[in-house]
Amino acid sequence: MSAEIQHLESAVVRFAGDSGDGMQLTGGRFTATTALSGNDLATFPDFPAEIRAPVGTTFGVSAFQINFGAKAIMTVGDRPDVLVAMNPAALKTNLGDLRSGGVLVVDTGTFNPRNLQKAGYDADPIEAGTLKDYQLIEIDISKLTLEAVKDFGLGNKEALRCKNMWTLGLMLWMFSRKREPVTNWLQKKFSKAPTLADANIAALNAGHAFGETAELSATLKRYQIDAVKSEPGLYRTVTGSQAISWGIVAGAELAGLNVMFGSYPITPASPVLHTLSGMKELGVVTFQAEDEIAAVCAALGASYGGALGVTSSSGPGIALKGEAIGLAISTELPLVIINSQRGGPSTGLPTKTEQSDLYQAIYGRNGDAPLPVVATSSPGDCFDAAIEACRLAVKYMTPVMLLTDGFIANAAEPWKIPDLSTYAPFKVQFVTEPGEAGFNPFKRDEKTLARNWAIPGTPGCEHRIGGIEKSFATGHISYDPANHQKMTDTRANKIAGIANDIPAQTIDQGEATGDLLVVGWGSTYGPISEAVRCALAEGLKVSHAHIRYLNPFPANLGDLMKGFKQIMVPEMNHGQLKTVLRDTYLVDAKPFTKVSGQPFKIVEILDGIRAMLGA
Amino acid sequence: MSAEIQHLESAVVRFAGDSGDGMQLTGGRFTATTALSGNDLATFPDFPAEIRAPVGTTFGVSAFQINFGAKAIMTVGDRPDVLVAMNPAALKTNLGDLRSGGVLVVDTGTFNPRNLQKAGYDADPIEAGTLKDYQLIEIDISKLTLEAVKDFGLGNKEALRCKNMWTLGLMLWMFSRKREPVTNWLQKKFSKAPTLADANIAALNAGHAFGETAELSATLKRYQIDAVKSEPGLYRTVTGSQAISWGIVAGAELAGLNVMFGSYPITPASPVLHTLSGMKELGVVTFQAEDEIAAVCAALGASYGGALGVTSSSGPGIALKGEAIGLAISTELPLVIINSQRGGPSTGLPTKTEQSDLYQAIYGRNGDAPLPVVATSSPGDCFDAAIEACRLAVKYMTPVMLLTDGFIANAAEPWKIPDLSTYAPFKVQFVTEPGEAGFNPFKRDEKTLARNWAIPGTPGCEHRIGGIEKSFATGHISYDPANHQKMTDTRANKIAGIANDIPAQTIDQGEATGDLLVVGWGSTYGPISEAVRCALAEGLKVSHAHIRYLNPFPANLGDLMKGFKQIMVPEMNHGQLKTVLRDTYLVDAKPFTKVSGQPFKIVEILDGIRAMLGA
Amino acid sequence: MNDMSAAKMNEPLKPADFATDQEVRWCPGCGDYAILKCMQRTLPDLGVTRENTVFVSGIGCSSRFPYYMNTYGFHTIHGRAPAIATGLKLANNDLDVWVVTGDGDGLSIGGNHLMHALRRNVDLKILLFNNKIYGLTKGQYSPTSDVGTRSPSTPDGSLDPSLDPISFALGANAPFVARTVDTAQKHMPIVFTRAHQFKGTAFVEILQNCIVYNDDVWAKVTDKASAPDHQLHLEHGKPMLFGKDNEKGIRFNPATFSLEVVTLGNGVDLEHIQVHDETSLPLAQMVARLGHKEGEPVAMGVIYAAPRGETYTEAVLGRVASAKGRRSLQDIMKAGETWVVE
Amino acid sequence: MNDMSAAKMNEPLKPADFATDQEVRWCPGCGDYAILKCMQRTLPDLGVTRENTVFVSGIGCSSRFPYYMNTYGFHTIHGRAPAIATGLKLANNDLDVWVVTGDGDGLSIGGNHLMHALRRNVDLKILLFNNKIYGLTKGQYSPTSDVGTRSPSTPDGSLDPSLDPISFALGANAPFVARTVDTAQKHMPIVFTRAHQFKGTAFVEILQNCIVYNDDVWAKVTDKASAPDHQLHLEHGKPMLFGKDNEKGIRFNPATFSLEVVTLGNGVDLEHIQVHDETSLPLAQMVARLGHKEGEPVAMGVIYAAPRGETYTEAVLGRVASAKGRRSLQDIMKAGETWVVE
Ligand SMILES: Cc1ncc(C[n+]2csc(CCOP(=O)(O)OP(=O)(O)O)c2C)c(N)n1
Ligand SMILES: Cc1ncc(C[n+]2csc(CCOP(=O)(O)OP(=O)(O)O)c2C)c(N)n1
Ligand code: SF4
Ligand code: SF4
Ligand SMILES: [Mg+2]
Ligand SMILES: [Mg+2]
Repeated sequence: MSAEIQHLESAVVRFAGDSGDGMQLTGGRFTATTALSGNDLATFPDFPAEIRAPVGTTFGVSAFQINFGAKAIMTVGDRPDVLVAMNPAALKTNLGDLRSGGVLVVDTGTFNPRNLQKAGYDADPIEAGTLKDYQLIEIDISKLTLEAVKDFGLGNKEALRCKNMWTLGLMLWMFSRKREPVTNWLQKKFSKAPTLADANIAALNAGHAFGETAELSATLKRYQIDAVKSEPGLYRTVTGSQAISWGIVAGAELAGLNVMFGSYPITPASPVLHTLSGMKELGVVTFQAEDEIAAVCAALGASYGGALGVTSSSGPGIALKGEAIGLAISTELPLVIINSQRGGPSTGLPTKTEQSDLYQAIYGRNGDAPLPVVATSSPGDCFDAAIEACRLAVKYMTPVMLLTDGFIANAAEPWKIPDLSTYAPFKVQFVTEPGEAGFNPFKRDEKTLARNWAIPGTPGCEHRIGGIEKSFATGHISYDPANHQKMTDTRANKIAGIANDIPAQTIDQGEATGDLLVVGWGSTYGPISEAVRCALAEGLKVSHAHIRYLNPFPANLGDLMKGFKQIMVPEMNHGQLKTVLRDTYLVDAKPFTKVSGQPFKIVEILDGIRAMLGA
Repeated sequence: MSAEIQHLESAVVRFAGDSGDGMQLTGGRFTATTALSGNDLATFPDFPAEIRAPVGTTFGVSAFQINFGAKAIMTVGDRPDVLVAMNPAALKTNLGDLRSGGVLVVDTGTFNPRNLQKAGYDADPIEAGTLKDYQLIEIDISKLTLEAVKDFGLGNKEALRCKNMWTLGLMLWMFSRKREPVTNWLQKKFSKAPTLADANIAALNAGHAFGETAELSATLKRYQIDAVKSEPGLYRTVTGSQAISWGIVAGAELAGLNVMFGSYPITPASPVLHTLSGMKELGVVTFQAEDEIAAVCAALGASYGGALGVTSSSGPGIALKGEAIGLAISTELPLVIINSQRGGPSTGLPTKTEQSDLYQAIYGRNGDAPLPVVATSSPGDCFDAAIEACRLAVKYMTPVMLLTDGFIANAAEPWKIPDLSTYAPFKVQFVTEPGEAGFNPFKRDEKTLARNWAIPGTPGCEHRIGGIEKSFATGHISYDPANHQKMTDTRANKIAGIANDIPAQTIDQGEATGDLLVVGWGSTYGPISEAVRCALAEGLKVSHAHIRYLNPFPANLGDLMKGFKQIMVPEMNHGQLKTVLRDTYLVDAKPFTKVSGQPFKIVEILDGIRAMLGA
Repeated sequence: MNDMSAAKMNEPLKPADFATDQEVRWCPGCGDYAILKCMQRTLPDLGVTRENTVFVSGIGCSSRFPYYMNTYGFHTIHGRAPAIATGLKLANNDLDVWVVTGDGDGLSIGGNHLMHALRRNVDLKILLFNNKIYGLTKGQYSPTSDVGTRSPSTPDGSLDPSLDPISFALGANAPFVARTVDTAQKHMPIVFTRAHQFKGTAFVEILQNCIVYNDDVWAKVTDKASAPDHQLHLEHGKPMLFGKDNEKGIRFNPATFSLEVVTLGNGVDLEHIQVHDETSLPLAQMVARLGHKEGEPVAMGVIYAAPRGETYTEAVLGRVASAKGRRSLQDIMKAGETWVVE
Repeated sequence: MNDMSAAKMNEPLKPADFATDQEVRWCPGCGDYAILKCMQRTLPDLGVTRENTVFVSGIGCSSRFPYYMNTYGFHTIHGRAPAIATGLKLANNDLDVWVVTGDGDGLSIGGNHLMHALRRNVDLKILLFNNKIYGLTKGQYSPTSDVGTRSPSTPDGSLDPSLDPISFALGANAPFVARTVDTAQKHMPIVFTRAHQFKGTAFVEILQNCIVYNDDVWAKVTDKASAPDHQLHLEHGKPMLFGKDNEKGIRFNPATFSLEVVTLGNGVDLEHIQVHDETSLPLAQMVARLGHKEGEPVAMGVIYAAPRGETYTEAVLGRVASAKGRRSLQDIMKAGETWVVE
């Protein structure tokens, strides 16, 4: 008989093991199955910078966390309720996060002296009794897995690779999830190696059966988390990288252009390159350039040729693109630049997340060189944010910086698949006739101030553009002082004018006025949201506004902030949005920062709110 | 008999002609002679972007302006008192600046239909009588020059090249300057072609004699401008490029290091490369790299090796250096980055001046990546500013951005040659012993927070550095979240701490409190200074503070600004210092901007002051 | 302009049709003028249209070129023209894209982009104006400058060994490599035409005189008197002869494993003279370096031409074209594991 | 550490002295381990000191190398190691500076710096680990990847023709070029030693296996069984023989103007076999490309070595040294036109 099933609102589970233990895969499958059960969820893969660090080391530990629930899930959870530690190193590096009283599953089969020493343990923590604050569940998963698959004739190494499926089986049992989606997936994945499929399925089943075993039911609890109430529709899980790629393709379709995506691999931006490289059926051309400069230049050249040029990188690569972005600003060509931010400065912490490229996005070029900056706030949100970036780029003939980060890029969440036919197109109208006075590429739309766009191949509109200042009147090179002033002003006004073409800033939670407005942007959305929810529950007069348009700001933002006594700006940097807010509105926006490469915990922000309100 | 001599306090003269007319040379010689006469002065060379544009075109006009006086000269002068126009194009492009009633000397020999048409004149402006607001002096300089040199057997083209010396002769007469310095210079320059020397001297003398000719004395006035009262000492004229180069060498000497200067040519930064390339006698190594990235990297590599690495460029090149500057920040190595700002964005206006790279200097990198920013405010000031940049770089183990601009780089002014023995050395102490626990490159000085510097070649101190985050405790690679926070904070604190190691901000002119503080930086020093002087004379309660240290600001700056009701920030950009002031101090700093590629005129700022004060 | 183009629709274009109304801003006497004229003369003969022709350049005197061509033109940033042109081709492969660059633009800051454009075989026509100096920034030495070049940044003469553009291009796996010179008004069109007709990236080094900062650096090669002894005109399948009366030739010496200059007669016959084979890479690599030694002529014309079938852009766009339409974005989003909330 | 170094002052260093206490973070089975070990074994034999040895690298798996060498080390940014190393040499020419780079780091983003370091002859010892893939970023194709390489960014196989590192280096005017392979524990030290002893820039391509993302890409060359037929070990002055029993050789065919594989016997004698001359650039260029065609072996060892006398750094620093002290800064400031105000 199986254990009694306890109903929970939500739970946080973290799988942690060696890089070779397949924790990302385990997490991914657990996520898929959980999504199919109708829970809301958020995930956080946290992998090492090394491709495959030596077995058993702490820096080789790979972890995957999922928060899932019968309610809306906004973050990956501050602290796991359940931690699975596949070896001592995983225990060592992850135990600190487990909530006290939480369930701790360890594979005792790996707790040998060699591994303990590699992890930096003087004594076996299990024996030392230092784990008594947790519901410790000791299982020799290694041994049980070997047994489960012994009939399939695998080598020891191969057989042990099934450990993750054993563990997944146990977790599926613990959270009353179905095994079929995993079984199907395994069969598909190993269609060319049916033995492997069978072995993995056997391990999965064995783990599950282990949970069912009566004798253990005293220690092993079983939970049920019901489906969340969501809007009706067709759902799937998406990562930020997927959604941003699809958003770019959707944006280009709405503009009536083909995507030409120029990029150079870099963590954590590469998945966008990978996703788009597989989308040739949508006319997407991808170009893996020799470096980031060539990547942005190729994208710009493609825009010049009438495609939608898009490029993508993370901090160090974006730094290299600065000069070419200036050319895009000067020639007023559309271009979307995706920045998947990571820990800096310099190489920094490539696999960790941060929001420290906002300065670079807004200010990081020579000359007076403004461009629109749009930020994504969650994996699913990437889709719409990317479409907006495309819209602004073609409508205003400007490069647009689209900010995302390592957390969003890799995290997954359930997502209602949008119906593309409901999006309003913003089709580009190329100029095809030179007009009376001959073609002038810098003739502008009176309202948007966007310049005339005629593309090579158009008879009669032959023209030359470049990075030298151009005459406002003719588009030819001009060194005239008054003209330079006018063009500088015009470029600035064009971007500033976008404020009237974007949605007004809304308050996400809380009243329209109050004691404290928490202003966030990007991937801090989840933790701020939850923290504000808690603070409201505590009776604090706090509200949350999350800014998608960082340059220019929505026209009403200044007024909106006036309704609050204090402004707090949580950021995963040293206070960059804070600078822009203070400059723009002369408002005493207080920075609340975290620069550790890890997302905010809800409680950190909540404490911050309380501190600001003296609560 | 010569004309009666009128005494003047100061005068502004502009020489304008075709690129091939040698106007820069004429201006340079006039400057040298004027400096030797003991006047204070300021110059502004304004040359076309083309190397040698076709003869007679407006875009091929090259001009040189000098303001000189018996009083302190702060700017090149808003409007010339005397304009020399060597051809119609020069007249066309420069006349607008001549003050009404000013002296206008034209070489009528060039006013033929072809040249008039090239300049865009429908009718000859001399004949059309459109010049009657000026004291027009028509001279067929071409013809008179040919006559003056006819005995030297030069070809027509070569003979005409002496026109500029003829003109210089006339101007030297007009301002009662000596001819000897020019004659000596010509003899030296043409030592290998004595005929050319003689011909040029003959032209010079002929021009001078022309002034002396009695029949003309009615139209041609003669002026005398006495020597300015300056501090006693040995003087010379310097350009900003010279002074900054010398300052770097002096700074390195004070630090006890050799300079390794890595650069790539770019306007207007190249003269620093040229100057330093000629200073091998001081141990200066220059490296013309394949691009700006290699230039900064080589400089950083040299610093790693124990030299003082210095690099230099202008906006587009600095944009390219961003990623490598991040590496310097992360590895905490000294480096001086000189940015000779020019008109942007992109290629922009390469030969024009601007201050639009302040954003880039302070914010233009990925990650939280602060560095000190120091600005020069005049050619002579470059020397001390460069020494300060070197001092901060080695004392704090940090890259330092040294901002200058096209105006300062090319302008010249009299300069009291400093006595190098009076400068306090800041000798670098390399670590040469690993210490008890072994060498840790990231052990820090408790006060400055600068890290330990041991250089390759030091036995026992072998260590590895790089751009990945390092452990605060050991200097080894670290992905630890808390450590990243600590290192980010430490890097920020180190730079912020410099505020206590730089001079307090002073008020340059005016009272310590008042109605309006004009806050400037860089090359706007002159026009702000003069404008504030005028405003004070008008009885306005205005003061002027000029900031050399733009990051961090001097510790007292916030308090200092509190003494004023309003803050005005004139900048040759769209309001960049304004952003930093507002962010840092939440003070309502009002931008007052000009982005035309030309320096501010005094009157523009004065009008701005009056407008702000409702005067 | 519209009317003009409409009217001329069926008339063949003339050189003047390829000239813009912008004043040419090079120094009087600059070699760039001759190259410009030559291009304006050659394009009509190639039967191309203005609208489908694009000149993309970097920064430098040479890179001003597009402003004077009445075609589409993009004066980009320093060194990046090959990358921008690559993107342009990937957006529209029907365009004839010429890249104009200098020895500084193309081989100093832009060396990497040039190299990758060459090895990828992007079907760009790349003209490198080699004046062995940085013209626009007033005369600093460049990667192709001879050792000992005195310049503002090398007042005592440069010290770094120089780069040979053709050897570089061949090392970078370029499929078409040629050389010509600004003074050769008859030779340039031939080379431009060959480059244009070549399917794939074509790289042309044009020896160019900078009258202001490096005057006469090519004088030996271009002076009427010395030219015959200093130019070797290559023709595929023809023996490599040069000299006023074709009295000299190039022979392969197996002992030294190198090409050497010989004078015909005295036992040296035509059959000893190496025949040019523009499809031979090893030969091209040797021919490229002729002129480095005193007495050797500089090779002019098509040094190497080995078509590779499909160009990079064709291959990439071909794949996209054949995949296109197979699924819609909506299909892709709906593929995989989905569930319905009701 | 201090004591240790003091104590060992007079003892010769051992391989272990060149190892750091940092855990090596490459994938188990990565070819980089073998190269690391080999370097740690070779340095003691070269008689160098730890303090005067510096490893400078870019970014990539290969570029982690410096962390494991107990010498000075600088793990810089992607592609820029040659530039940083150049500056380092200009600051202190007494240092032995090794540059470690990968096919992505050195030939993709860093191609230009590598090229200029080669042509300038900066006296760097440059090791390029060629695994034909971007390891660190999880397996995208690189400029040296074979056409058709399937990778996350080329799911249908790559399309761009690849670059040959040795041909590239020769085209860039490198004075020393060699090749070795990660599995050759005896050959690597010989090549490292030659590179170290060479006066000038030395470029070494090391064929390296990435077990995770491009496993067995060099299998033909490295597999015990097939190696003899796929490796040609070059020795200066020796005929180019290969095969298990040296039964095959390389011959120059003047008709095709190229090197070809022949089997000894049947009229093919040793004297027909091309003798390796490492000072011949044309020969090096041909030898470099062996292996591109089926049946050809890949050349291993020193392909080209042509010392050029003074290195760039010597020349530059020599000039500075001879000028130094001639005038003081104060002198320079006072030179020219000055005047006294009293
Ligand atoms: C990023 C950047 N760096 C430097 C420059 C300055 N610059 C402009 S052209 C040039 C060199 C031009 O040399 P080359 O390509 O040989 O052209 P040429 O003028 O000789 O035709 C340089 C260094 C620039 N415009 N942009
Ligand atoms: C500016 C920048 N762009 C991109 C990256 C990402 N990146 C790191 S290593 C690498 C490629 C490494 O390939 P290779 O040099 O062949 O080294 P390997 O890992 O194969 O040894 C890339 C693209 C980076 N770190 N910095
Ligand atoms: S500087 Fe030289 S290359 Fe430039 S335009 Fe003048 S002559 Fe031509
Ligand atoms: S990814 Fe490849 S190159 Fe990198 S460490 Fe692993 S096996 Fe080696
Ligand atoms: Mg040039
Ligand atoms: Mg690689």
